[in-house]
Amino acid sequence: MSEAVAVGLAVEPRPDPRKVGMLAFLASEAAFFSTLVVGYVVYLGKSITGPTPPEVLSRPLVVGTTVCLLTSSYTVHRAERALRAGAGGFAHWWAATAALGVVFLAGTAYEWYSLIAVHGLTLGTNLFGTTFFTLVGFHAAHVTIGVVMLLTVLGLWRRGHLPGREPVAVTLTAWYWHFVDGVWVVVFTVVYVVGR
Amino acid sequence: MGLLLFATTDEVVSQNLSVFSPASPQAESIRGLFVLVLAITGGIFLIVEGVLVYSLLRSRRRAAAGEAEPPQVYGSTPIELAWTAAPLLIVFVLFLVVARTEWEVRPGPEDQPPPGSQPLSVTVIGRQWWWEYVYEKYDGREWHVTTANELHVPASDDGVPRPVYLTLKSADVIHSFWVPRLAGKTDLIPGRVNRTWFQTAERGVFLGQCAEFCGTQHANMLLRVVADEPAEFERWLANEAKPAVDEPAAAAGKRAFLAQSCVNCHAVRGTPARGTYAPDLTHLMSRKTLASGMVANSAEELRRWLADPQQVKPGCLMPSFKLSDRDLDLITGYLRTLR
Amino acid sequence: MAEELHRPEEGPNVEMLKPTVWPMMLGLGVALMGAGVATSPAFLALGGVIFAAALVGWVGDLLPGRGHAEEPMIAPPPEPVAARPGAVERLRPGTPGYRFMLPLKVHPVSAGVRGGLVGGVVMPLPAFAWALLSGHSIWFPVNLLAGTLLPGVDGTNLAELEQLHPTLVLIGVVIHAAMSLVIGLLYGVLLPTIPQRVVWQMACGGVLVPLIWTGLCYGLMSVANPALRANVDWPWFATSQFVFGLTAAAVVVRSEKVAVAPAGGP
Amino acid sequence: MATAVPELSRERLSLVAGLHEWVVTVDHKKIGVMYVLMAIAFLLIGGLEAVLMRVQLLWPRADFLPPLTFNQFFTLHGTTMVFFMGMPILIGMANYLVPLMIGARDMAFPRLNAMGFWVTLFGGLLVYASFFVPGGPPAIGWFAYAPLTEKTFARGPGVDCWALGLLVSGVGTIAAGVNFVATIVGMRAPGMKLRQVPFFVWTILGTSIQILVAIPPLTAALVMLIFDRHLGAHFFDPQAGGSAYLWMHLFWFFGHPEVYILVLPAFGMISEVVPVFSRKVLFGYEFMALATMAIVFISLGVWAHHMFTVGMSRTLDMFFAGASMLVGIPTGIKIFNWLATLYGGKLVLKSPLLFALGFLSMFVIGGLTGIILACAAVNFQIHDTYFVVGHFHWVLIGGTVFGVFAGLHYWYPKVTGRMLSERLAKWQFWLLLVGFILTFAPMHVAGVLGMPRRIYTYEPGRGWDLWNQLATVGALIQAPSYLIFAFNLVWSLRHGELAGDDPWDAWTLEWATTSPPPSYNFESVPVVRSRRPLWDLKHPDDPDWKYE
Ligand code: HEA
Ligand code: HEA
Ligand code: HEC
Ligand code: CUA
Ligand SMILES: [Cu+2]
Repeated sequence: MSEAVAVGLAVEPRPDPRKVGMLAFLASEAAFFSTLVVGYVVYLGKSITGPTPPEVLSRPLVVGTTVCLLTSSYTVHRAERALRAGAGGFAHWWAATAALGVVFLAGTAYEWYSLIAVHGLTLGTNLFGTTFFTLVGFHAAHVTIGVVMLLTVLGLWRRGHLPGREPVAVTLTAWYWHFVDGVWVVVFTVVYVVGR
Repeated sequence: MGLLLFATTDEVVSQNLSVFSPASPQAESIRGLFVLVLAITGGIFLIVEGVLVYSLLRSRRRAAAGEAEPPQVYGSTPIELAWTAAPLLIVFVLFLVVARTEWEVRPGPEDQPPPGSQPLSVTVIGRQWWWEYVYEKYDGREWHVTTANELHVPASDDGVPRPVYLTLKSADVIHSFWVPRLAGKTDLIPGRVNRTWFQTAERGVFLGQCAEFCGTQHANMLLRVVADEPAEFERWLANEAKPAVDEPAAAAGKRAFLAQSCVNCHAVRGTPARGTYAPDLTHLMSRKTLASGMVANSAEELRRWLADPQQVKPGCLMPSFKLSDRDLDLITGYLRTLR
Repeated sequence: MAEELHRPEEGPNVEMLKPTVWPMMLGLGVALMGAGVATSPAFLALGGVIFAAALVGWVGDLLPGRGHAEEPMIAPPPEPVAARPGAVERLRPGTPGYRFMLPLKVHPVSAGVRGGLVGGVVMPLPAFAWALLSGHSIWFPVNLLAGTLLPGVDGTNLAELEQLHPTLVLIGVVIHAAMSLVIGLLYGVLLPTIPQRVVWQMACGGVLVPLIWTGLCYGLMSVANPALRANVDWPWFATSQFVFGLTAAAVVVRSEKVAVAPAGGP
Repeated sequence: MATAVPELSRERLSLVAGLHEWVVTVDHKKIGVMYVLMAIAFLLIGGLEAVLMRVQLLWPRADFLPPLTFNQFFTLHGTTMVFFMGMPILIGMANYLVPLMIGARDMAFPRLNAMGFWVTLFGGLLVYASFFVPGGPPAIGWFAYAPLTEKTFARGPGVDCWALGLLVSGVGTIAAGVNFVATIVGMRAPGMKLRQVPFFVWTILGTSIQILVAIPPLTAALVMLIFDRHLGAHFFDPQAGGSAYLWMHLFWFFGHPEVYILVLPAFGMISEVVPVFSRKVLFGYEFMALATMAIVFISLGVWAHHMFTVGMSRTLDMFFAGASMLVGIPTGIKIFNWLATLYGGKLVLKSPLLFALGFLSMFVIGGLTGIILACAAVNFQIHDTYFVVGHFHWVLIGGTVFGVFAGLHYWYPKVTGRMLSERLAKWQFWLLLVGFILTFAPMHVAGVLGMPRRIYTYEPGRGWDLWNQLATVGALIQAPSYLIFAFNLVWSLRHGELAGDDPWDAWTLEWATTSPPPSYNFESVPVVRSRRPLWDLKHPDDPDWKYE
């Protein structure tokens, strides 16, 4: 091995540990959600009593909230781009993302309200209730955490605590948000498309 | 008279539960495989420990040889390949033999009893901490007889195999049916039906016990399989199918029994006692043991059991009723008539 | 050189994280919430409050300039490590043990594979010869081999075993091919470690190994393959093994050797 | 070689200030030490439970422990040893060593690291808090098969303490996994390529990957259990169509990788000790790394070998049997490479090597009994017998514990600046080896003679008595060994020989700083050009980097 290569190695760039850490964390999250999805799938159609998914799940509402969530992936991407370009508009796109997240949560809340109050479906009703509320509930909890993270980052940025054009906090929060969106695509497919 | 009968037929129970003394074809197959894999792993063991000891001895000799560090060997691709390929070959052969044995000992969903055989089908229901047996079918005849804790099966003769097919279910938690000399274990899982089978030409009592932790008294969920002469087995089965004997001499005892809460849990066919939660007592006296093999079925032990089951089998699901001495005597007397 | 140490533009101070109590508090909050689920809601509430407070505190630590502190270097810099020049033996041709650990030239792996394949092709010939001479069909030995995997291939249905059963043949061929290949590979790797005399290599590969193998089979066959055990004719069986061993060894020994780059550099 | 022991002497000045310093620390070395001390405490507790169980099994129909207590003890013993002794001691040592070995100042996320330790500790305390709830600790076995864990069969909050304790500490374990991956990938010293990290670091990378993949399913399963118990869900409730199977699959999907989480770091420690004490470079580094990754991935697909008797299809049985046997191959590669490293070396028979030799000779046996168990048909007989108990103690003690002791004896001088007493170490080693063999070898025999595990008592006359008595005597021989070790740790802190920075003449970066290292580890970050940077320093005329 030549001297020059050795010197070259000394300055060899390493991946940012914070980003690697986030990816590792998201991998573990993926394993967690996979387990819940597996639980949902193996119990599909195994409920002894009603109601069944086709009887109570309303697609139009969920398609609406899904569109919100998918759009929010786009807005968060725009926010990052705006920041990187040094142009204005970061705060707007970022806030829009959080807002879309809140709309999604509101949609979920409404859906749950009608499931519980109208159809009488709870965690204890049957296996469908058990698996549905667990899976969708954990996803909603993650969206909630995501919204809090978005708002925290926004607050810190406003006060100038996140200088630069690509603060890691912004990048990581965006990654997390995309991940939560990705999980929803799977949940949506399994619960509202395949499972119905 | 009944008592006398039991005293005379009391056979010596072999306490052997070793997987190396098989009494059925499948236990035999498994023993063969066990020996093979022991031989293979034993060989590997000797090689590895041999090399280890040899390296130690060699280095002892070398240690004296000067200050210099020993040769720094980084590795060798061919050698790595060799010690990857050799174990691969061993695993390959082992895999083939294991697969064959698996198919020999495990019943497939479509397996049929061999032609010319007299198969017995029994449903086994595991319960905390005893066994319920429902005799379904023997040699083509339907029975539907419920009994508990001692499984009687007919022994096979030359020419007439009498395979025993067990349908395994659980009423509460997971248990596992294991009589080592007859077959490997299979679990009884709530919400699921498993199957296993065995057959044996050896007469006698085969012991085993529940092999999946199932709660406080898992240790005392013992198993007894009695392989009888076919004729004797038929006699036993016919007796089990009858309702309980009604001995006039024990009428007072019977009344005392029926007056207690026993009837909520236990059944004595032919009486108002129809509980299904606990062992069927219709022919209690046809069993050699009480409480799933824990204690001998004698008058004293029975009385001790009724006086306080928690003393005999702590944690078991039969509460103690604080019966009066009189009731104890009466009920014991009655149960002793249930041949 | 390796002993050059990389010094980023740092003074005598290092910037280190400040100690902080929030990670412990966060853990405490989580654990108390857990205890709350198990026992009483009071713990749940207490844990929640601690958790929230710790979270806020932690985020505060993350702000620029809050969580770090300059720490003076107190300890003496690491001692330079004593060098002991000249006390190394390197592995070079001629070093004792060298030959065994690192053959300088080896038969290429492909030679072993080829040896295994050729050996695998000629090996059945004695088996077929035995089958025909003893009045069996040529499918008999193949079916027997398949008995390693398939249950029910045993002495009770000998007539069956004379016939052509495509599944049995397939299984027999796969078993035979896999074993020939791996053993050939082993020959390719191991024969060069035997002192460089062709006679020795042939003796090992062509005689010793087949003998050991036959012995092993003799010992274990009753379990490994009862069908084969019941019907096998040992002299013929051994002949097959010798044929395989000699052929495979010959193919390997005759192949061109290639120099190997020892793992770990020149 | 001047050695400073500043932290330890300052600590004596004021207990409160000292304690406070440990509570608020984010230094990976202090956190590592706390992990290890906590693990040793749990080792003694778990060991005590084991000894009490052994006394109960000394005679058939003995009356020493009531059935419920016995069942609680093996549940706690298994849980403690796996979750609060095994994992923490390994994570703790990795915490201390990985940054030093790769020339970093700390872990990637020091605060997360501290949090990981604290939740592990609190999780353990939560499990033990079950002693104070109605009904006492859980009696469900460490793998807690449903539906025995449902409210119907386990009414008291003991099971909740257990489940939540594991859940909470699992969060810490995942945090540690994230942290190691980020540190190893992103924070190596300038020049240090991934194929140049000390081998221990490779095994920690493998372990972390397994943690990230395997612990979350356990977390999910525990959440399901808690939902069942508290919110009326039906995941594991057969009455409502739920399945006892789901728990088994989820648990073992975690549980099998878990056993490799427990042994891979020990492999790593052996891979550090054996070369240094044979005075040779590790044989076949690349193949060892490949084998490690092969183990990581193959062992994600073998979990149902714990479930051969539940009535899976024959094809599935064979799939899992085959996959399990396959794991033996990369494991064998490692064994052979260690042997090749020893072979032709100049062995320095100090305590670390002694324990490493114990590991090498014993782990193989446990691995081979694993292969026996993996033969599905044989498993029908010996599943859930003492043969299994023999197998897993053989790998867990012969593997993990011996490996950890090799490591602790090797690195103690680095951590404290003083050497452990060799004399005590030798006593510890021989008592452990003899006691260990005497405890667990007879269990294999008892298992083959038909003795199931998890029974608080057994019938006389079955030929099990002798084997149980031998095992109990063995446990009583082991016990002083652990106590001697604990004593040695404390005694040598003050009376041990001064160690200097590099007492073993070793080659990896942790030995290039003082013992104990300053909080920032290295004054300046070293440049690395080979797997053995200190070899390069010590042998300027014949450095490694020319060869790699
Ligand atoms: C450190 C932990 C550890 C390790 C490393 C292992 C390693 C292995 N284990 Fe073990 N195991 C446990 C811990 C561990 N196990 C525990 C805790 C349980 C019980 C859980 C419970 O029920 O409570 C268990 C249970 C268990 C079972 C279930 C038993 C039952 O309940 O019925 C099985 C079955 O297949 C098994 C198999 C294996 C195999 C095949 C390996 C292999 O990885 C072994 C590989 C090593 C070798 C094979 C030796 C070296 C190799 C060579 C010298 C090369 C040549 C070898 C061949 C060609 C074969 N283990
Ligand atoms: C790394 C893991 C590990 C370790 C190190 C051990 C160590 C030991 N184990 Fe453990 N064991 C398991 C993991 C481990 N075990 C697991 C996972 C199970 C399965 C549980 C289940 O079925 O659910 C199990 C089950 C198990 C059983 C089976 C119980 C049953 O099925 O009924 C037995 C029985 O003998 C046993 C014995 C022992 C013994 C004698 C030791 C000895 O090596 C212990 C030696 C240590 C000491 C003796 C400590 C010394 C100190 C003192 C004695 C003094 C203490 C003082 C103070 C606390 C102040 N263990
Ligand atoms: C709450 C239900 C319950 C009641 C009430 C009850 N038992 Fe039981 N009984 C059981 C259970 C459960 C067992 C099995 C215990 C075991 O082996 O673990 C049992 C076992 C027995 C056995 C042993 C059976 C055998 O095959 O070994 C006898 C005899 C018996 N009970 C008699 C009685 C009598 C007499 C009464 C009334 C005084 C009574 N039981 C009331 C639940 C009950
Ligand atoms: Cu039933 Cu154990
Ligand atoms: Cu496993």
